[in-house]
Amino acid sequence: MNPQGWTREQMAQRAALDIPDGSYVNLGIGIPEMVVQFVPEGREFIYQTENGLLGMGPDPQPGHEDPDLINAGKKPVTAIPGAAFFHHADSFVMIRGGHIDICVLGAMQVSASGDLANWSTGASDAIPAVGGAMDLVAGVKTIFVITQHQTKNGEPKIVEHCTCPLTGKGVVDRIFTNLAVIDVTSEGLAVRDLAPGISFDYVQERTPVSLKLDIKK
Amino acid sequence: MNPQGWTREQMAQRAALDIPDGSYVNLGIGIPEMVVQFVPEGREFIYQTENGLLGMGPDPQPGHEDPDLINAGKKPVTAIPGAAFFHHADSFVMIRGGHIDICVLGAMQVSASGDLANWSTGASDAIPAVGGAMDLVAGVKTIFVITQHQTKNGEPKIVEHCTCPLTGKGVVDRIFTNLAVIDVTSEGLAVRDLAPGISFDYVQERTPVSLKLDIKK
Amino acid sequence: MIDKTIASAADGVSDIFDGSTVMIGGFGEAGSPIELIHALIDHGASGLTVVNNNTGSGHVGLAALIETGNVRKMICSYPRTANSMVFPDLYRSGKIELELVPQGSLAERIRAGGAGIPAFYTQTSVGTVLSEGKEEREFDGKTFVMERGLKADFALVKCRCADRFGNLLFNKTARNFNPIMCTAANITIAQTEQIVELGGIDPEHVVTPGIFVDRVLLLENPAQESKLVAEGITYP
Amino acid sequence: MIDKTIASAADGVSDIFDGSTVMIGGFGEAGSPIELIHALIDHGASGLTVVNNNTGSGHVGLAALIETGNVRKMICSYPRTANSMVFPDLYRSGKIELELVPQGSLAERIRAGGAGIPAFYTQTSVGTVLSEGKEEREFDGKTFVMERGLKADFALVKCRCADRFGNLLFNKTARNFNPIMCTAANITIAQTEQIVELGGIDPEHVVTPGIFVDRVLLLENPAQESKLVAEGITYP
Repeated sequence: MNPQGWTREQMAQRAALDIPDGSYVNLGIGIPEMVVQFVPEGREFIYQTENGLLGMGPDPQPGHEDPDLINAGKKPVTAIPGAAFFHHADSFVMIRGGHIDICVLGAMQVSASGDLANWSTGASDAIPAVGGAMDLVAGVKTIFVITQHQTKNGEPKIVEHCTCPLTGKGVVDRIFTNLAVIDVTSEGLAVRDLAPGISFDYVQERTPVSLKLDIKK
Repeated sequence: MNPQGWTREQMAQRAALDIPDGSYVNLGIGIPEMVVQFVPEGREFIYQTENGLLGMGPDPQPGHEDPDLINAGKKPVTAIPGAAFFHHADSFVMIRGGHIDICVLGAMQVSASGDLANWSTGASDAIPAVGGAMDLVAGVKTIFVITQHQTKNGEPKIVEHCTCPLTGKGVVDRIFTNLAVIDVTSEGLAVRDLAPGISFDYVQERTPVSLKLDIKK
Repeated sequence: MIDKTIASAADGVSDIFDGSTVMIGGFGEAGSPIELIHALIDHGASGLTVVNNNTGSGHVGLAALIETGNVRKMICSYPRTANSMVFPDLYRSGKIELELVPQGSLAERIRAGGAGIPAFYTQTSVGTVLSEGKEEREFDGKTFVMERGLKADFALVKCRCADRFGNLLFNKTARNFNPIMCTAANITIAQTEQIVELGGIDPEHVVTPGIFVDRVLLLENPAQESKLVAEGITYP
Repeated sequence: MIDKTIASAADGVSDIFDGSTVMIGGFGEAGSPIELIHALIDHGASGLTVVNNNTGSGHVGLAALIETGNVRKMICSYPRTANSMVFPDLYRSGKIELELVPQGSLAERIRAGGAGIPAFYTQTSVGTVLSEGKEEREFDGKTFVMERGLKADFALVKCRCADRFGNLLFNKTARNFNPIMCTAANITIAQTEQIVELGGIDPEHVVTPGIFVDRVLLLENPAQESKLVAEGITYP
């Protein structure tokens, strides 16, 4: 048994498996950015980046980076055939108007009721910076979160109530951790999948919120 | 003395004289449409039509009409070099955001305080139709009105208070009639110009609001 | 694979249900998706609320749709034009409802609907009968009226060029309400004079990104409303 | 004749006054009008309120402007990035004010400012600390927060191509905030890599119509912020 469960890449790949063919997808910074590498065979996703591109493609070849063609994390990207450029207000029409199907975000904390905290530790000396996170959770139909199950110090990231400042209340639909895939449902958190060799009890021991095992195969 | 004063064409030409070089101008339906023919020597105006064109040009040559290139009155027009097409929301950003310098409109009635009525007689069997008139008077910096001084039945069109439903309150800046050019000022209506052979008294007799003669030459 | 092209106008409108709100692009005949409207007439949903700047002309296109009696309510800014008889007659006889909205407020309400904005404030119509019953509010010493965002179940639009992702280009002033209606409808059906390969539309030139479009119908030689009217044609 | 071209960056910014609100285009370095910002540093207006998504990087461009101490307040969504030290230091020492706005609300507030909309409602930030002190209101059973339109005295933007009417084209994701800032400022100054004759820009492709632009400066080879930062360059 590997007590670490899925790697970062495997978490991204597992999340990609749950994205339906033809989805319009926005990817947050960090592990979510890796999702772009794992489009399942036979599916086509269209990636939106909120700084003004629909149809974001894979990373550019080294030496072909264009400083005017970047993603929301300000990293160089490419544009696929059939892409479109637009300004920021039009970009957030897509996001805030409910046109993006799925957004995959990182998290500091997710609560049992789907509250998300991912923009600020709330520390007094921190420089607050929110970017598009609050717009995405408010506007996108389905919110996926990819996160380590615990912090490096072994603190839980799935909690009864978030202690960090919220990004949005009751916004998260599904959580992909290194240990499990967990849905936020009206009856509480439901484990839908477990990493190879990880037991439900192992996950529950590391989660201070009651989980329900409900794997639909 | 010609008791009719200026012709329709002369009214349009007189209004064009008061449009500064470089102005962005929207023209209403009717006599205002004629203004486009009378750009004074040495000036350049850019005409906006609210159905999505900045840089409206002269009428097309017969046989060159394009049903997809029309003005707000749904008449065929042309586009000048340097024109731009855009959708209706962007078009009304120009109008409602205060970016158009001058709008020239027709009128049923104008009041002493610059109220304009030009969209509905208020008759019970009329089909109400407003188009962009209320947006234009609310958003454009300067509103010119071109109108006959009186109705065909000799009723005044410049009145103390409008009896027709308003398009906007206190919106008109300058009125070009067949008899005179009249400014709406905080001290009342001021005659700035008279048609050739028309006396101030002749205008005052046909206007049920006290006028002030204040021609600045 | 994403391929939004459909085979027929009938396929495009087949799920438009009784009581739907349908936005129909165009300003007069420019940009009016006349073939999709005719397919909707054939399909025959009743109790529709239709959003368009006008009410059509003659007895084809939007005017013909209204003439079927299946339009319960029109939301528009200018319901009469030279050749519009259908709407005025129904309106005078009390058989159709009218919500009259200033043209710019109509456009902004549609954009707001597409942008997730339930309400906004504007100076347009303040002090007129068209602001009656609407909330007024002061900002920075000026009076504004609150207008609500407008959404639709379906939008029918006409464009010049499209690809299988649903990216759209329009033709001159036939652009008008079409792009914003694409954003405000749950399902958008576009008829296009041309379909190109992916990449055939420069990403810098895309007017409506495909995310706002659900179905694309190739209609290479669409009818011109004013010609049909001049020929005295009626639909169906 | 309408000719909005100007001879120098100094001419472009010469009337920016103390206490102005200045919108500066760009998302990170993409679309950042670095030469116009440097001209503003040379010009030296104080007490500025600056609107930008970020706060610049290194000691050039926006970061350099902030470093002069002439920026009283930043309105932005993401004031820290990999190479931004200037703003964080000033902020921690209480020498600069920050109004933090979600990126989409910032974009929509700027568009509203340009569109004559003093306020609108959005779901973004409801239930978070960023909605504190803002009016909340229910529409159709959901809670929204009221955001105000945002205007500026000046906008500094960067584009790829322009003509003498001020029509603008941008480059890829360097478009970002630039077009909406053009609409929201009293005076917009655009630096462009190319100026073409009237008609050289297809009217179907215009991104920013000239009505929103007051001054156009040709700057064929603009500096790239990240290169200046990598070279350790500081301005002035």
